[in-house]
Amino acid sequence: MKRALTLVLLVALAAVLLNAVADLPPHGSPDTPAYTHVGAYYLENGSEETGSENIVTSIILNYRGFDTNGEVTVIVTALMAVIAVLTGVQDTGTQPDAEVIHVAPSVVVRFIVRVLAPFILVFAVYVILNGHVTPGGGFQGGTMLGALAIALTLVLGERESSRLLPQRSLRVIQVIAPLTFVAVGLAGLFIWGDYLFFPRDEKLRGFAEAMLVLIEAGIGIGGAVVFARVFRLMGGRQ
Amino acid sequence: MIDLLWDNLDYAASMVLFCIGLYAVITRNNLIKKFMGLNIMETAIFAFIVALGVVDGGNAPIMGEGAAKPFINPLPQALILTGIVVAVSTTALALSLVIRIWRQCGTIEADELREAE
Amino acid sequence: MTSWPPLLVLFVLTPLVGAVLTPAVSDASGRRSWEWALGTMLLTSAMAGALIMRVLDEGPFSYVVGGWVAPYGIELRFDEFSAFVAVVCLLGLLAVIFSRHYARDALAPGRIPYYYTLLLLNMTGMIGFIVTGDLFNLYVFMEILSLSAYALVAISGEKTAEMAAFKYLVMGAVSSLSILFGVGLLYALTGSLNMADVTGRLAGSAEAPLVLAFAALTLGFMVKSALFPLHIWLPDAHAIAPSPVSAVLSGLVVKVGILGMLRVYQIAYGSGAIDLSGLNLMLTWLGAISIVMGAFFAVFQDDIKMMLAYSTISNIGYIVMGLGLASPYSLIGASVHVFNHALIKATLFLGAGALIHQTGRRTLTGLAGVGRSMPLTTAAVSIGAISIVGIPPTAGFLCKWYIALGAMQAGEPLFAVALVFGALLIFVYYIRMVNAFYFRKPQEAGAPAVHEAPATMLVPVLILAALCLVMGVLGRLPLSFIEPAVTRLLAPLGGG
Amino acid sequence: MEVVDARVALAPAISLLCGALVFAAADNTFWRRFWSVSAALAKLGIVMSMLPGSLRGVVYTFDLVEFTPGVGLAFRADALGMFFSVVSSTLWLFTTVYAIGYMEREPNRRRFFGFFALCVSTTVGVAFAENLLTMFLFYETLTICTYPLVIHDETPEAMRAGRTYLVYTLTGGAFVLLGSIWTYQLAGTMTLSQPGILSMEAGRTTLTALFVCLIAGFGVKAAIMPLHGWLPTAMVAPTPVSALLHAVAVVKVGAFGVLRTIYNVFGVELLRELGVCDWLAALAAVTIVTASIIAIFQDNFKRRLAFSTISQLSYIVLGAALLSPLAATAAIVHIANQAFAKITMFFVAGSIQRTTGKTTIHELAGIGYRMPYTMGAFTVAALSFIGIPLFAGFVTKWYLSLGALESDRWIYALVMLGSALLNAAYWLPIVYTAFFKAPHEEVVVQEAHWTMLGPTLACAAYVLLLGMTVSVPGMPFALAQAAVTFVFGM
Repeated sequence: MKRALTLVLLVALAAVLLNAVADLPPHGSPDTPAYTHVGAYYLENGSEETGSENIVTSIILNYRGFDTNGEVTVIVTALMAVIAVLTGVQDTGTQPDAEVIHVAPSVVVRFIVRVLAPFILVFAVYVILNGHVTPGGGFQGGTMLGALAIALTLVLGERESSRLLPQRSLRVIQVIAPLTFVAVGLAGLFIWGDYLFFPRDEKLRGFAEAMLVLIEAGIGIGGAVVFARVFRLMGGRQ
Repeated sequence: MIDLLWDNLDYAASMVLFCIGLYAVITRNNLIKKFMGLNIMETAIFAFIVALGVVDGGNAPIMGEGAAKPFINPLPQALILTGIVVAVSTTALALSLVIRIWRQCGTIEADELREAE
Repeated sequence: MTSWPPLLVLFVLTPLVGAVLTPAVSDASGRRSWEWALGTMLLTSAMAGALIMRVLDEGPFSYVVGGWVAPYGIELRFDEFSAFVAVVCLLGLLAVIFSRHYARDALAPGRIPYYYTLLLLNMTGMIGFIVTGDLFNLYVFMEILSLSAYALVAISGEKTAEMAAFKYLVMGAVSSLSILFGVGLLYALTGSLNMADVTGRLAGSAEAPLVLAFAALTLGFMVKSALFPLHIWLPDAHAIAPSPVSAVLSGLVVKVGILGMLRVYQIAYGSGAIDLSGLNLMLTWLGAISIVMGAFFAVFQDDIKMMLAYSTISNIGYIVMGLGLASPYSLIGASVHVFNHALIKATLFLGAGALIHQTGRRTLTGLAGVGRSMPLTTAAVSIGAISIVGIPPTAGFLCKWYIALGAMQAGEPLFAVALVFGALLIFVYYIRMVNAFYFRKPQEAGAPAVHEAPATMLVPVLILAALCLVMGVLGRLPLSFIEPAVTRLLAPLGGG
Repeated sequence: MEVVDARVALAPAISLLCGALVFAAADNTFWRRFWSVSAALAKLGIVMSMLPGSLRGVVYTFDLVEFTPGVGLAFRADALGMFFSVVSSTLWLFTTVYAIGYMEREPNRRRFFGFFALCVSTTVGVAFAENLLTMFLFYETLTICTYPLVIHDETPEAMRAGRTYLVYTLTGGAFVLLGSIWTYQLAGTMTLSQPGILSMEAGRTTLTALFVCLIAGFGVKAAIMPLHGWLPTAMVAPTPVSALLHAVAVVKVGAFGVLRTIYNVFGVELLRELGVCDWLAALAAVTIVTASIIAIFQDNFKRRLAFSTISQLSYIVLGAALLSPLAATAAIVHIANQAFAKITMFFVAGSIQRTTGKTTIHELAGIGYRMPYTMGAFTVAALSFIGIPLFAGFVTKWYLSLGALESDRWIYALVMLGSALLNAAYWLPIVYTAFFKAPHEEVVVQEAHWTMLGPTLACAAYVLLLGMTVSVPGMPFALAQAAVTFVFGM
């Protein structure tokens, strides 16, 4: 009954939605407002103004850098939330943690992960550092790093895998992404007078690139730590 | 109407996907499945926004040698990159809540949980 | 100093940095977290003060991040509605102060640093949401705000906390998506994300997508602000959360939806591209129903925090009704109530938190006679109760007056009747509370002696209660700077 | 002539201060009494110091705060407000002294005297309110402040009475608020300083609805039937509270509100045109007669007093509703006449209860021998209510009847006559029982403590004075006439 009712309602909703999107500016046309206004400006001037060949990156780090600043805060928020939810309390319920079954991964899996690990690492670093010329960037590379950490956690024993994350400085490393972002932004503020300002003239281009790389590295490492940490927390580890 | 819809097929598809996701959120009893429905909805919206940037015959917006116009609108892509991270973050939190609920109550079926309350 | 442009962005960053560093500066059991969070909030509040001084001096101002001019870069904008940050900072500060003893006793020790982190992140999200002038940036900060809010509900350790948080999360995520969808549609129609730019470019858009865009935005913000019938997540979440969090959630977080609505109105009225009278009519009705339903459900609650949670739904009803009536007076009333209700509800939730903390009971029956042992706290809560019912000369009266006047002005006297008599219904349950505090004998004779709450809890509650009175008497203060904003908002409609 | 003078605001403020000091004095009996009595004296002093000026026609005003232009807290002591405040501050002094004696051994005295002071503060606030908003503010605050007094005993019965009281009065308050907002919307102002601010432009239906709204709001406290339900139940409160509720504060505020509505919001001219006052007058007449008839059948002393109050209050409403200058004089003067006579009776009832523990009328046989002064005072009040010449009540009845004839409604003169007979029917038996029935036990003269007896006799004296001369010290008939001159534009 409930399902049928839901279905009817959703069909009605779908009709409304379809009716509305049908009237949108035509898909794929180069004359839509979406294409001709702000987007066109980026395509026109992005490469020149930001020194980045990848316009998506130039939007993420330059034009809309503040969004990305918020974005790294969102993942840190998620990490803090997961830590707050999953740690610090004794479970009173019916399902003891002991039921988590530890099955040793097969030899094949272990071998392949170990062999691939260095390659994944190198590729991830490449993706992070080359974000402004090729597709990629901090998030993409960070995800790879995080995936690597997760894979290693699965094949290594508890003791070994716990060394993947630096225990002593973890409380700083896990928030390194927003911290680098803010630090670089503030550098722009105090040197040139605007938050997240990157120098645009040719002489200082190298400096600007260094700042961008710093941010990318921060996002990459910070993202990877967050992914690894969330995974470990969900598995009942610290 | 149908012609217009056919032209905007990408948009239409994402709307349908959105409704499918919403259906799952409303009708599924299992909390994880409920949340998967939400993920479908997220994907639908992301697909919709990314589709806004598409230009017929467009190339990836990467300048440099050999790059040829027209380029695809880079802004929606940049936005959705952020959107995806937000979605991942929400999912992480939702899953950890589900884990806690499982440990506390021994079930993640919505109706059984309501009874337990 | 006050006109130094980048102060606006530092204002958003201060709580952010403070938040992410909280676990690093404190030890595992949360020592030093409180001091750190307090310092952060003090600094943030000082900045808020400076910014509000500036808006009073010069009117709205903006700052473009990274030197990229809008609409290509992200613009932060501070206008009269943004003055809500004053209340955000004040409540945040008081909630942090209140938490010193509360968190130590009510939360698991390992969670304490993260509790403060999340609280500060919540502030960050709220401040960012309020000062941004960019639609997508608004979405990003809204998500910081929402994620931290979900976690803060779950953190309390109550038995059903996770379930309440999950419910809140699903509703919240759907509403966020709805908002993102609306933003996407507006982008498709205008090619811009900057609010001012979007406003200027909306005219002449196709009607169906435009209506859908505003519908999606409104729907999303209405869920966030728990308007009936989209309120179902609120009572559990607000009642189960730790009391300082309840104060922040009920006082501030639901208001984010309202502020979002005000932004939507700014775009809609400013562009003149869409006729909102149908939407307004719906909001007026839903607001009226919210007032009555919220009050109705509250009457049957014995749990004091549950009661307060339902009363939030009623009060959101006031505000939404004021928005829907869309006459100058009603909009002034609604905007002012956004401020005043935050103060009032925080008084009530923090006061209730202090009572629960000291007595260990949270039902009205259990709290009988507590007025004798905790006279100051109960006095503060009573002032809050009188204020929320809208008895003059407290803060709550002003909004009731203006919204009812606005209803008359809009030629809808029946809504004024609904408002005034809805307030009576609300009184019924607050009088139960006051009766329980003062005029009923404690149930068990052998109950352990109860003492007045420690200073860190008492002082915030008393400050807030005093503000409830002061803001009633000095009602002119918020009115004087809301009025130009409302006038500007309605100016494109002509007349007003 | 209007003069800005802070004394207008000081008069309500001083009782507020007194309330705060009483709460601060905690359980120290001396300081509590000291603050209560000195505040009562100070307030009477302030009001009296304005009286000479007021009699010369000076109107004192003071704007406290302004929310927005035209909406704010403002005070204004015109003739009508002055008259009411003189009555209430005089009576407050008496009641305070009486309450100190009466409440001697009661629990929660701090709460009692604290809220007691606040009540009077709000009453004077209503009297001096310059606009409807200020008036509403004090009207509602009065409700809140009297609630703890009504449920003072904290018995289930008291709690129930308190609930009834709140339901009635808050609903009334809601109507007043609605009416105020509406008035503001229609007239663009809420001031009570003009003889009417509304005009016929608003339309007949709207004005009628607004009139009903405001009268229903104020009528709850003025206990016009059928809005009187709270009054008899609220009798469970301690006697000084009943006295305060019935004679000084609550009901008078309601009646005063009706007067303000008729004279200053609508204005006599407009109401004559509108014709709604005929209905109000009829309702008042019905209330006068019905309440009196019910009173005859009450055996509980305080309940009989309660129904008498309901009946007497409608004199004021009737006087106002007749829209003739003479009736208006009667209405205003009756504020004082009813107050003094009724408070005397309550003091008597309280004294008897405290001294002998008796609460019903049939127990009172021979009480006149035991408490001769007290019952003497009672007799004076009773004769006043019946309307015997030389007693205060006669003045009211005389002018009211004249007013009825002046406006060609002789039926109301008959109502006055009937009411006099009914009053005789329920007051004289008490006098008879007290003095002429043989006492059940041995008679020893045993009066109440002087703190209770003194105020009783003083009030009875006032009743006599008010009936015999128009120049009673501190109870100026001239003020009432000035008010009437102003509202009728004579």
